Amino acid sequence: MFELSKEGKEFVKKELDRYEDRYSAIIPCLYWAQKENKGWISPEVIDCLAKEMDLPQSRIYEVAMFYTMFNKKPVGKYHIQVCCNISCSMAGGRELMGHICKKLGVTPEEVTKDGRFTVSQVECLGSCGTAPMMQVNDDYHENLTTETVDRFLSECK
Amino acid sequence: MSVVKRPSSVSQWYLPGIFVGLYHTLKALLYNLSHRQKMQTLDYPEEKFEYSPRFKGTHVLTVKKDGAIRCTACMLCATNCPAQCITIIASEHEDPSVEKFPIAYEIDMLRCVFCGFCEEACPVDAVRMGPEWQIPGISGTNFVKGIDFLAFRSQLKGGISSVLDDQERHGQGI
Amino acid sequence: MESKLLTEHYDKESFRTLKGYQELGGYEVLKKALKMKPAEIIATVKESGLRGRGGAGFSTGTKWSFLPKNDEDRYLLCNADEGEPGTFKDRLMMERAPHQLIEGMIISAYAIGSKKSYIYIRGEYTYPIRVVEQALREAYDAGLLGKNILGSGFSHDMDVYRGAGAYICGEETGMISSLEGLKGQPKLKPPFPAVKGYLKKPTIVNNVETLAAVVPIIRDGAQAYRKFGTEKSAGTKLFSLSGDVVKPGNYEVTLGYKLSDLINNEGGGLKSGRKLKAVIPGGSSAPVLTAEEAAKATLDYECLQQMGSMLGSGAVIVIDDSHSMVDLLSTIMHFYHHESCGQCTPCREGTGWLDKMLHRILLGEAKSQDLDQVLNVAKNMMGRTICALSDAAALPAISFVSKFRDEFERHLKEGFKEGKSHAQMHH
Amino acid sequence: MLKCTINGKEIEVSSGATIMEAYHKLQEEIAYYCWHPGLSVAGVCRMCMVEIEGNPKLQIACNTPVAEGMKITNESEKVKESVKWTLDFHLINHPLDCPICDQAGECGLQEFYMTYGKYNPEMGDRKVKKHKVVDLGSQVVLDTERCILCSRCVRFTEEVTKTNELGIFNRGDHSEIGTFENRPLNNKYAVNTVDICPVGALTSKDFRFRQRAWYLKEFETTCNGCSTGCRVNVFHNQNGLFRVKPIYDEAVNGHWMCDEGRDIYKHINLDQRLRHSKAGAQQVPLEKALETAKQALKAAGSSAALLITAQYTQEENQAILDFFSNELKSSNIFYWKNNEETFEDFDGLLIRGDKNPNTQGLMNLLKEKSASGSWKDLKAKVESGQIKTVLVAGPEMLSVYPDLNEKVTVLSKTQTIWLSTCEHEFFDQLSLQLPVSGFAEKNGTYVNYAGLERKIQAGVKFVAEALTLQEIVSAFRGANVSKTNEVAL
Repeated sequence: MFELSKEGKEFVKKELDRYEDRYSAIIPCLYWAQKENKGWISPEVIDCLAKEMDLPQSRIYEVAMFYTMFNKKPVGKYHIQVCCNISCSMAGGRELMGHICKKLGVTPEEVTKDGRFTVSQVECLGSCGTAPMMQVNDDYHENLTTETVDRFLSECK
Repeated sequence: MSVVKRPSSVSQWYLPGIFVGLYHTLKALLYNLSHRQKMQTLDYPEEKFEYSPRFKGTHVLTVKKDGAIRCTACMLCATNCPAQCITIIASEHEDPSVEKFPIAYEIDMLRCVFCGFCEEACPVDAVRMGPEWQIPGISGTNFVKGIDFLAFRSQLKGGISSVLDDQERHGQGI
Repeated sequence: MESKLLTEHYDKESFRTLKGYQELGGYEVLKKALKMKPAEIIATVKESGLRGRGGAGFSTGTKWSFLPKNDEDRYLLCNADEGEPGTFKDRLMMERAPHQLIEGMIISAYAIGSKKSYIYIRGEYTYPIRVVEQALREAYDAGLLGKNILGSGFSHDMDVYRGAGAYICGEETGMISSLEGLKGQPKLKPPFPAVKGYLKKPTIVNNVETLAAVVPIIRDGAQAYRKFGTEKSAGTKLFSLSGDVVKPGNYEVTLGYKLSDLINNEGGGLKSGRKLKAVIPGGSSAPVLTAEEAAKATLDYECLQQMGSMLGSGAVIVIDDSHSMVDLLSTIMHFYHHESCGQCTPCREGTGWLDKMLHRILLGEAKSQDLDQVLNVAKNMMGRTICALSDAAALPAISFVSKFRDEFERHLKEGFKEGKSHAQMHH
Repeated sequence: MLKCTINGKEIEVSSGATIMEAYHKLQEEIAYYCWHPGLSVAGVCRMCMVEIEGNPKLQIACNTPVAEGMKITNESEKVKESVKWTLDFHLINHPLDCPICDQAGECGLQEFYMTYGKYNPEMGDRKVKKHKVVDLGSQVVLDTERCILCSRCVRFTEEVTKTNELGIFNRGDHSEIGTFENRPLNNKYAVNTVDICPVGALTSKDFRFRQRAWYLKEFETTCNGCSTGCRVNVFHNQNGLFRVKPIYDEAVNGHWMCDEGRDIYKHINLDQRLRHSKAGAQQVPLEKALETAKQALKAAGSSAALLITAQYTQEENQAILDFFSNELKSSNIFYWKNNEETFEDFDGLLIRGDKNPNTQGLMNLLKEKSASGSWKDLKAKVESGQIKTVLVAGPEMLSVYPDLNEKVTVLSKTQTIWLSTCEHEFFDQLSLQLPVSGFAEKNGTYVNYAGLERKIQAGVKFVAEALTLQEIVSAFRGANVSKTNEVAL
């Protein structure tokens, strides 16, 4: 059973009064809960949030399922999100993703056996000038080439 | 104006008519005795006449590849039937991909006028009019035939598979 | 003349901090604005001819004047969702000059009399969010926000709201729904946001660049701003240049600047040995321009409108002859299929249908009637939904297929150069 | 008031009304799915496009307010083409499993396909596969492939019952209606979502696969489940009653009805009915039973007692009370009040604790006859032997009378004539049982909690020997009640 930490509960209380409408706190609280639940939103997380925020589960579940940044499946320690939109695909984004998947030996959206990596294809990340690029957890990695990617993957512990 | 043709006097005599008739019968008898294979008559029931596929005879409930009957109990045949002789009782199937199937499908053969409307109405080719029409029975027999007779009677040799099968249907995305 | 109204000091590191920003003339305009009457500010903005920089290009002054005249409390929302493929200018502005945006927003809030405003930043921009939040803390500490700003009696609160990954939240009412904690699905119009927006209160939603442009307008006055750009498209704009150019990046040029100049001068021209095939002038939802049209095009609202395209968010994507238009259109259709919010039937089912058809065309398993079918479906999706995403999906499909029909036909006959596996990986 | 013309017809609507309300008022034909008079406007199905003179773009009728002198049409070619395409968009991912769908025959997609549909489907690609036969709760089954995402059911659980069980999850054409895992759709108005679902996505478990919609006839009557008296439609054919749906009624139930009321058809069907009069466990011909009852009551005269429940129509109450006070000159009239403790409950919407349709009506009549006896008084008199003969106008809905057993054991000691619609093995302990017709088999009036008159009509007649109280009273007065066994179906 997922249970929010103490400061998690304080955070939720603070967010509920921060906005004019209690519902606005759903997205920030989902972000926090996702961080505490190793990077993905499980039904238990939604149950716990619903009790904590006293909001209907279906509304929280709707928001969690709607937005792409809330992961519905377990993800690895490093969630590699490769952009394959227009400019990045012209700069070879998809080949890059194929290369990463082959190198890690994992299919997109799956977790590698050692639980370190998940590769997924995402839409435009607003960094088309520095194509091809990817986002790993919170930070952008731009102007990628297969060498820089390989070096990055080897550094990730 | 039309002139009535009267028969000639010789043909009105009694005996010549008999002999001409007997002559034709004997001629055919002798011919058939010598040419056994060309005879038109069939040695029923060992030989049976092959009706065309469009022949509207006793109904056949087709089956799916897995042996269950194809009918989904949608009642369109019962609705379209002018003699209202089809009664269907639908029920829930435990396999969610099948969902609905008939636990009882009965046709009252005495009421049925064999018009084929049910065959036309069926959206999934579940009921067809078969090539046979012999439904023997005396007053005591039950002429209301159920699924066992319509789908699995011996002449059907295990059931005739329907043109439309579930997997194909889903496969084509229709 | 020097056309760097906004990005003049972007290269200086200190411009991001409050102290650095104030040294270069920051927040002087705010002091000037607070002395002016709000109506006067709205008149100046309207007179300056400033039009929305986010994509619609609607005159900002006019939009502000739709607000009801009563004293009902109203909201100012900054649309920093920037989901339009090809656009990355707002990110640059937030990373390099958060205070410019904050100052512009305080002036705008003062003009429309709003006590609370939000900056809705897309969830993926974690670094810009940190920078803007830091800038907000500095502004609050310096008394530029909160109660009784600079002793002017006008008090205003500003907050950052982090989005969670949905292109549809770039649409005005989609963003409002997301701010209200619902799914980011656009709301029915009427009522328009200016009358009933965030929490059913009057709301003004403006793009980052639009709000930042208010600062030079109030500083130098409307006429000085009008000197830049053309008669109907006044001022300067940041263009996000990307694709097959030597130096992709953000460039601030006056409106009316020639597209070919932007590509060859600022962009450093095409990569060696390549020929220009097409240009997407205003982000993925702008109809594509062929090489000939691009040569004639100038970067302002009217000229691109006449050529059947639009300025949009100013994201110029250059496509040279090494890329297949079929592959690009399939990517765009996949994007819209993935991003449709699913409320209205024509868009929800239409984007899926277009995506599947384009994928089939990309794999070569299609006939030329399928191309007509794409046009037919796209035409019947447009103009029938709550928001413009169905138009944004249909317009590229129509422009790609009709302007590059021969390439599509050739593709159907010869199949895909890089072979099927490449295309399959697309899905 | 605003004036506008719709398809050439002049109409006047209140200001602020939308074009759809004008169409609704004019009963003019327009295609729509997500609009519902009892719910908020969603404007998502995009079917109700209309062309307004002077406006190049088609507008949706459900959200566009009427302006003075507006000329509106939805019969122009442009609108028909738009509706045809929007319907096609609805159908491209639809499973087309009409053979196994309960909604066939009354499905919105079929209905508008016939008037606007294009007859050659152009979508050759693979349809989106979603969850079928999803168990949403005790009453409702969901099929997300048939669902056209009009969000009526979601708005219902949000605005009417405010229980928020349903939501639309995921995005784009993979969106699906559903509930969160441990919060099934189990509120007391769940089956209303089945009524307002324009397609076969939400189907009722109770009615699942039991009958085809086009085999059912319907008649309008009032629900006798509780004292609210909702206006309902009862669906039936020769095999029995099958389901009950609400009818819009401004004064009492609006567009909705509760799930308990949906089971009121069950006790009318033959399997639960008392079909013949019985003396003890022995079946007795009707005439003989009536005769013995008449003699017993006449013999007891003023010492005969009447125990009456509030389950009968006003006319029936009047007849039986007059018979007792005028003919028998007896004032032993006792009112049987059931589940006293929850009598005054009210759930805020439609369900009331008082499970009798005509309490108010009976109270008025009892006050006239100034009879205030209750069950306790009758019980005392029976045990003390003062009363030997009791006529019981028994309850029609046995399920809401938990104290049935106690009454029967007490009354089995004396000579009791029990009038009942349904059969129950307890009644065999009584000296005489007479079959009485149910609410669906008689004309009459109920008076609901607020004193409003609620009409019921005789839609069917399943039990030939079942009489109404008026017929029984006229039989006691010697009229020859020749009950032919014609049965009206």
